[in-house]
Amino acid sequence: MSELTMVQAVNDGLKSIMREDDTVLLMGEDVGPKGGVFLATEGLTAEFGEERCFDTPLSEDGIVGVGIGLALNGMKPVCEIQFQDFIFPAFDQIVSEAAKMRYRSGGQYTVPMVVRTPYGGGIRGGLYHSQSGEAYFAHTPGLKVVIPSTPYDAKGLLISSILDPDPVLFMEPKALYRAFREEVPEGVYTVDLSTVREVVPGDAAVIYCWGAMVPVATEAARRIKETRQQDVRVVDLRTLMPLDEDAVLQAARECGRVVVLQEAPRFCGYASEISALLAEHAVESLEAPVRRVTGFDTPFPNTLENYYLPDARRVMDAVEQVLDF
Amino acid sequence: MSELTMVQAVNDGLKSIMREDDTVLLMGEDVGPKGGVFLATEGLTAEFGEERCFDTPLSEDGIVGVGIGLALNGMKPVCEIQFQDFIFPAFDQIVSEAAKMRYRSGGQYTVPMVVRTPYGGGIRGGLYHSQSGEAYFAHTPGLKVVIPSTPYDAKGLLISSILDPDPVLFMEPKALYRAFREEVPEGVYTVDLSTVREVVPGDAAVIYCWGAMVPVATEAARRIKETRQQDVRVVDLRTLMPLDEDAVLQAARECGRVVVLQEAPRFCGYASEISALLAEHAVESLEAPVRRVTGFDTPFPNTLENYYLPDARRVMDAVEQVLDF
Amino acid sequence: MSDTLQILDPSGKKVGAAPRLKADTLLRMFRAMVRTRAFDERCMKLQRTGRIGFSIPNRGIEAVSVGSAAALDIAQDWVAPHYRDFGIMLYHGVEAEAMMDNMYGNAADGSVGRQMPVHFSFREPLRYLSISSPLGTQIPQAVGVGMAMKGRGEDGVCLTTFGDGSTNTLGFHSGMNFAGVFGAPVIFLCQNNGWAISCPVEKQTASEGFAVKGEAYGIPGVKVDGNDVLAVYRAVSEAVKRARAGEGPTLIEAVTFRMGGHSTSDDPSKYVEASEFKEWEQRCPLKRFRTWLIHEGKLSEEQAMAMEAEADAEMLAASRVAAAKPKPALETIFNDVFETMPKHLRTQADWCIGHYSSRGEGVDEKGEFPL
Amino acid sequence: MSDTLQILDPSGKKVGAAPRLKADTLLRMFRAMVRTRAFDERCMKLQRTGRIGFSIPNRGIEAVSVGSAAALDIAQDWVAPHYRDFGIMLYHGVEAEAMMDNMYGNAADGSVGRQMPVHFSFREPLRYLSISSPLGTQIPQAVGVGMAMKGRGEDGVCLTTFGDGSTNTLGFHSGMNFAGVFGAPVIFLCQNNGWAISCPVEKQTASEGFAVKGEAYGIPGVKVDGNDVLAVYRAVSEAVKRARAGEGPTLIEAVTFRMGGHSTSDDPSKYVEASEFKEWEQRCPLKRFRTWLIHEGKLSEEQAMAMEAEADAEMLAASRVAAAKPKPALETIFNDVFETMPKHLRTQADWCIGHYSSRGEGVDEKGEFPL
Ligand SMILES: Cc1ncc(C[n+]2csc(CCOP(=O)(O)OP(=O)(O)O)c2C)c(N)n1
Ligand SMILES: Cc1ncc(C[n+]2csc(CCOP(=O)(O)OP(=O)(O)O)c2C)c(N)n1
Ligand SMILES: [Mg+2]
Ligand SMILES: [Mg+2]
Repeated sequence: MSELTMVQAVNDGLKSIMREDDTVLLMGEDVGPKGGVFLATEGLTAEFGEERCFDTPLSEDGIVGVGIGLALNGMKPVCEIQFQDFIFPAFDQIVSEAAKMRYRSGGQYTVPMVVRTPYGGGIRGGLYHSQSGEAYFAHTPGLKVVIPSTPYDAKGLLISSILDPDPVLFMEPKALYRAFREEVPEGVYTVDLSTVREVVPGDAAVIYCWGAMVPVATEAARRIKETRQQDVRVVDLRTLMPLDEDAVLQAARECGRVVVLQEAPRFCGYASEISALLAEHAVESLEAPVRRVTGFDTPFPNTLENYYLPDARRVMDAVEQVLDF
Repeated sequence: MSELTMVQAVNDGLKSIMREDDTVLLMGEDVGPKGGVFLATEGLTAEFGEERCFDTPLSEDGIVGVGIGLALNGMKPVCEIQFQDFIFPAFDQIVSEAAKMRYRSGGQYTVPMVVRTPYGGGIRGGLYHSQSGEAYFAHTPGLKVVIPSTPYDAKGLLISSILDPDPVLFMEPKALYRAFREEVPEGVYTVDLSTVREVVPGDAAVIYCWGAMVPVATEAARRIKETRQQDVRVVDLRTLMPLDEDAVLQAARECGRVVVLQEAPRFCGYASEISALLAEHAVESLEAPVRRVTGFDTPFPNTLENYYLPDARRVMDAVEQVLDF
Repeated sequence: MSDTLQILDPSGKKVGAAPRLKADTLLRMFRAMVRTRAFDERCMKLQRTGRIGFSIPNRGIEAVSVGSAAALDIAQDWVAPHYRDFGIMLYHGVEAEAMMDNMYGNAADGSVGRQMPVHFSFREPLRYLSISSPLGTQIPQAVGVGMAMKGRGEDGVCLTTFGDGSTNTLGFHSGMNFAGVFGAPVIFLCQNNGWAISCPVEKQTASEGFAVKGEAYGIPGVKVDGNDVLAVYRAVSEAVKRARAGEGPTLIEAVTFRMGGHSTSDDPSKYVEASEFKEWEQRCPLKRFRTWLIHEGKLSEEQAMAMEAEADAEMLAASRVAAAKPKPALETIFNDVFETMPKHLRTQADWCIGHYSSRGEGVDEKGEFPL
Repeated sequence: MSDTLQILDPSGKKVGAAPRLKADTLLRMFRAMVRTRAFDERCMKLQRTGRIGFSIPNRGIEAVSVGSAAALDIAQDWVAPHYRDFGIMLYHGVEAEAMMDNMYGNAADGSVGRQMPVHFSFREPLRYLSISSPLGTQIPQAVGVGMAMKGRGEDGVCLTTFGDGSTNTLGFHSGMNFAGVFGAPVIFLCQNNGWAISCPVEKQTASEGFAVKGEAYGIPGVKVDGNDVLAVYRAVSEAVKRARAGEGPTLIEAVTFRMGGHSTSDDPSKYVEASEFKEWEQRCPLKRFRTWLIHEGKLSEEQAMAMEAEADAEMLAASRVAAAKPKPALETIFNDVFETMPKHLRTQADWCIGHYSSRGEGVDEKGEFPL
């Protein structure tokens, strides 16, 4: 056990599984000697050699397309896309190929691959180093989407994703890379995909969130507790596809009042799916409108990013509204 | 006035605006002498010459990227993507570039461009000639998304889209290309973007739909009327971004019972956004759960496509459920 | 075609050094070409009579497919194909019936009726990667397949095939580039058939043909007469040898012609001159090979005619068997999305199966592919 | 560098035919190079002292930017740039202050503080297309810009710049290909500075350099010493002349070196040998041009030193003015998404402005860019 930041936990997860399974390969821009721009792959080329952790040409389409080929032929590639904002050149390989290979070949060909990518705001990255694109991917059948919010989960979910027989998009909230440390067990362990995590217990209301919004929700719940002595539950969805819908519905039924929190623009975002699930399957239990707290429906700004990103204050306002409805 | 099919109306719309505005250009794969694989651009190279209606190399990234450049420099390109399923190589140019150019340049550079593309099922096209990707695009700030469901709207909305100062994704339901004819006025006319169309009046329940699902909803409403003597309203959203949210909310408030209908897979689809809007802003008016009738969360199958696609029967079932709730 | 490798000229005369091939290999190649033509013709008829929805003409390109197939050792090699390559499968023992299963989209189809016709997926008897419609995507995948073999120290290679138009895709650019950088054992076979649907090669690229595109990636480029099965065999064999020797990838441009429409939905008379078809008919890959084989005494006229008749009968029989097989079950809409079906899909599947079976009400089965 | 166009050798000696340029143009070029260096150094200091969040070193590439800029006629030409090209703007009269506005992301910034530093957008005094982070996307856009000019019978050209690594992007492939097919008046200027962040050119492509990549698209390729401003000027001028004459596009590879990290977030000592920097320091584009100008009697040592001091002062002053300007207003988060603000955005804007102004509560302003 040691206290690790999230990015260290990612590094440790990669290292641990690579020691046990020599079919696991890392590839991407600058993941080799430099260790990745966030140092998530630091030291891995040194330990495992250029064959197992290597720099690629500057082509996301190539990274994912070649990664798919490696996966088809017995390897378990972990492809890094340097920023999620730069994944779009690989969109076709991800949504048309990786996600549909098993289906279209009747299970004859499969793509056990992970695409890792840092996402989200909070680093003054402006339009193209800040986006949260989970909704683009969660709408794509055949692709799993996982987003950790703690070092422990980052390592455990990443190992589960690598061991998963299907393609997984693993989105890492870069704002949390070095935000805090946590005890992380050594060696290989897994965290089941398609399970949610209750971060804060409570039944006055529930906040659904993921990634970098989890600490924001937690802080909001803490302040509500402080100011109003009400217990607001915080649920970290962590596996966005497949989602543990039962757990989501149950929390809503138990709490009756719901806020869904995301960084991404609101319109057609992932939060909308949560609202839709509730409007379809738990509407009888809802004692208030389902409030979404989200980024705005604009590109991601730079200087004003902290006015764009949802913060605890904005979440509190929404929670108070549903509590007072 | 003449009776035109939708694909003829598209052709007529292009021809009419090209006669009036010589900055309008058409480009895409096979749009020239062949007239497009669905004949939407038939005769246009003959009338306007290769300079204004031309074939491009087989590169969607190039079509949209070059189209953006043309738009930046005074032209109004209408780019055809042969099937919406093949738009993904251009995803980066659409979501990172066209949609964000005005914002990132503080309005100094703008992209008055239309990307036209046939979408949706019903032609035995299997995984890659059947998809409905509107949710991928409607989530992208800076991009408009328009989907007609009649010949009249197809022409009027297309001309509005071409005249619009911002990039528009114009999705044409290929299943309706030749499904029926309608009176279409000659010459240039417009249909306002961001307005919905009431297809069938009623206030027992409302069905929201767009594109090829509009006739399906209409048929369901007709059969409900026949069997139960209840008037179910059908609302064609037709401009998915920006959406006329007020009209959507008002219909829900007036009817109290809602079904949202789409071809695309359910999870994180556009229908989810409609549900979310209602759960947030009209929950007090809802007398039943908001039911979604959608494609399944799988890739699009071939032989069984008619079991995949929502039909009037499935819509009726859902409407009856909300009526009987 | 001066810099173009040719062994048999259009009249069937030997003009270059023929590769050493045993007589039965030569006959196997000829037979595969004949069967390719027969399969193609049968599919065209099935489509015209409304039995299947769609096909992709293979007429004129039999030599490219079969010549390249014959250069592979399927015990270790892979193919990442495009859609216009029936001959690779037929040469390597894929049953015509299995291919017809795909044309009909029945329950026995490799893609379980999920894909359109001509989108084959085979793992046995050869690794013939599932074909997808988005063009060029198989190219970087082929490179990954090859890199995996190289990484494990295996001797296999991956052959990837694609059309002239597809050299404009992202996949061509990224695949060629990665292959060059990583020295992947891959053969890039560009089937230059003159057209990408209605777009002629001059409008697709300003380069001097396609072989030259290798230079941009440090990959040797070779141009070969694509209607000359021996030349194709030689070019691909040499590329395979290089790849197995660890000398990296090769780009091969096979110059041929699409002797028909792009697909059964396309009418080429709108954009291809009739004279072009006539001209290329003179270069027919089957006739050429047949003439030479007969001239060399390896084949008799009677044998050839028997083979042709047999192939026609084989394809007719295969189509009848495939037509009689059942449709995929409703459950197949939902499985194979993931290895384990997640709960939301199980719910949707149960609902769907319940809905359609309880009603006993059929759905409208119409639907025809326009392209 | 045998096939590489060079006019001044690293010592400043003339080894090729110098282009005919008036003395004041030569001095304007030199001055722009000096100011580019000064702007770069000022930004590095501002970043190190925490005044701005990020910059992209331009040291070592001053000749590429300025040599190409000087070949343009900005009354009619456009630039579709990448981020590492301060000199183009400075040569053509963009005020240092306007550039500093972007580095600070203040209300006067061309992108209204929406983009990161070094993502400039200018329409005046030259059409310098808004820079975006996704690499290579400007390349096909440049082709469209050029095609529009050609279509209207105008004489303008579009210069697009990008790095060596960016030749691997989709945009390079599609842009070059379209330009070749449509004969677009575009100059593709590849700044080969040896690295794409930490990835050296040998790992990016197996081709023999970058100029050769033109062949894949039927576009002539030219290799030029990128640290020789006269050679760059000549190569770009010739390409501009060809483009204006309707002879189509040219690809130019300017061989240079990134004399620093990729960005202020990068530590190149992890992957670049110190000896490499030393070697390239000997080829400094400023020193070389300065030596020659002085040798030719077009510039005196004192003049040069005065220019350098002036440039330093100019950049310091510009940074102070920019630092003092206000931040963008909250409303700027919401406008320019569309020409007309749709209702849902108006609602969000009103809510946001109400929320933050009513509270009078600031938000946490931290945030630093790690790359
Ligand atoms: C990415 C993509 N864009 C467009 C299409 C539509 N399309 C199908 S085949 C084809 C032409 C292909 O030409 P080529 O690569 O030369 O192959 P050929 O059909 O001539 O064998 C096009 C444009 C597609 N399938 N995928
Ligand atoms: C599509 C895309 N992928 C990755 C990145 C991250 N990135 C920023 S700069 C860079 C290297 C660029 O190298 P090069 O094109 O040679 O330009 P240079 O920085 O050397 O001037 C990378 C990988 C990006 N901005 N866009
Ligand atoms: Mg072709
Ligand atoms: Mg570089």
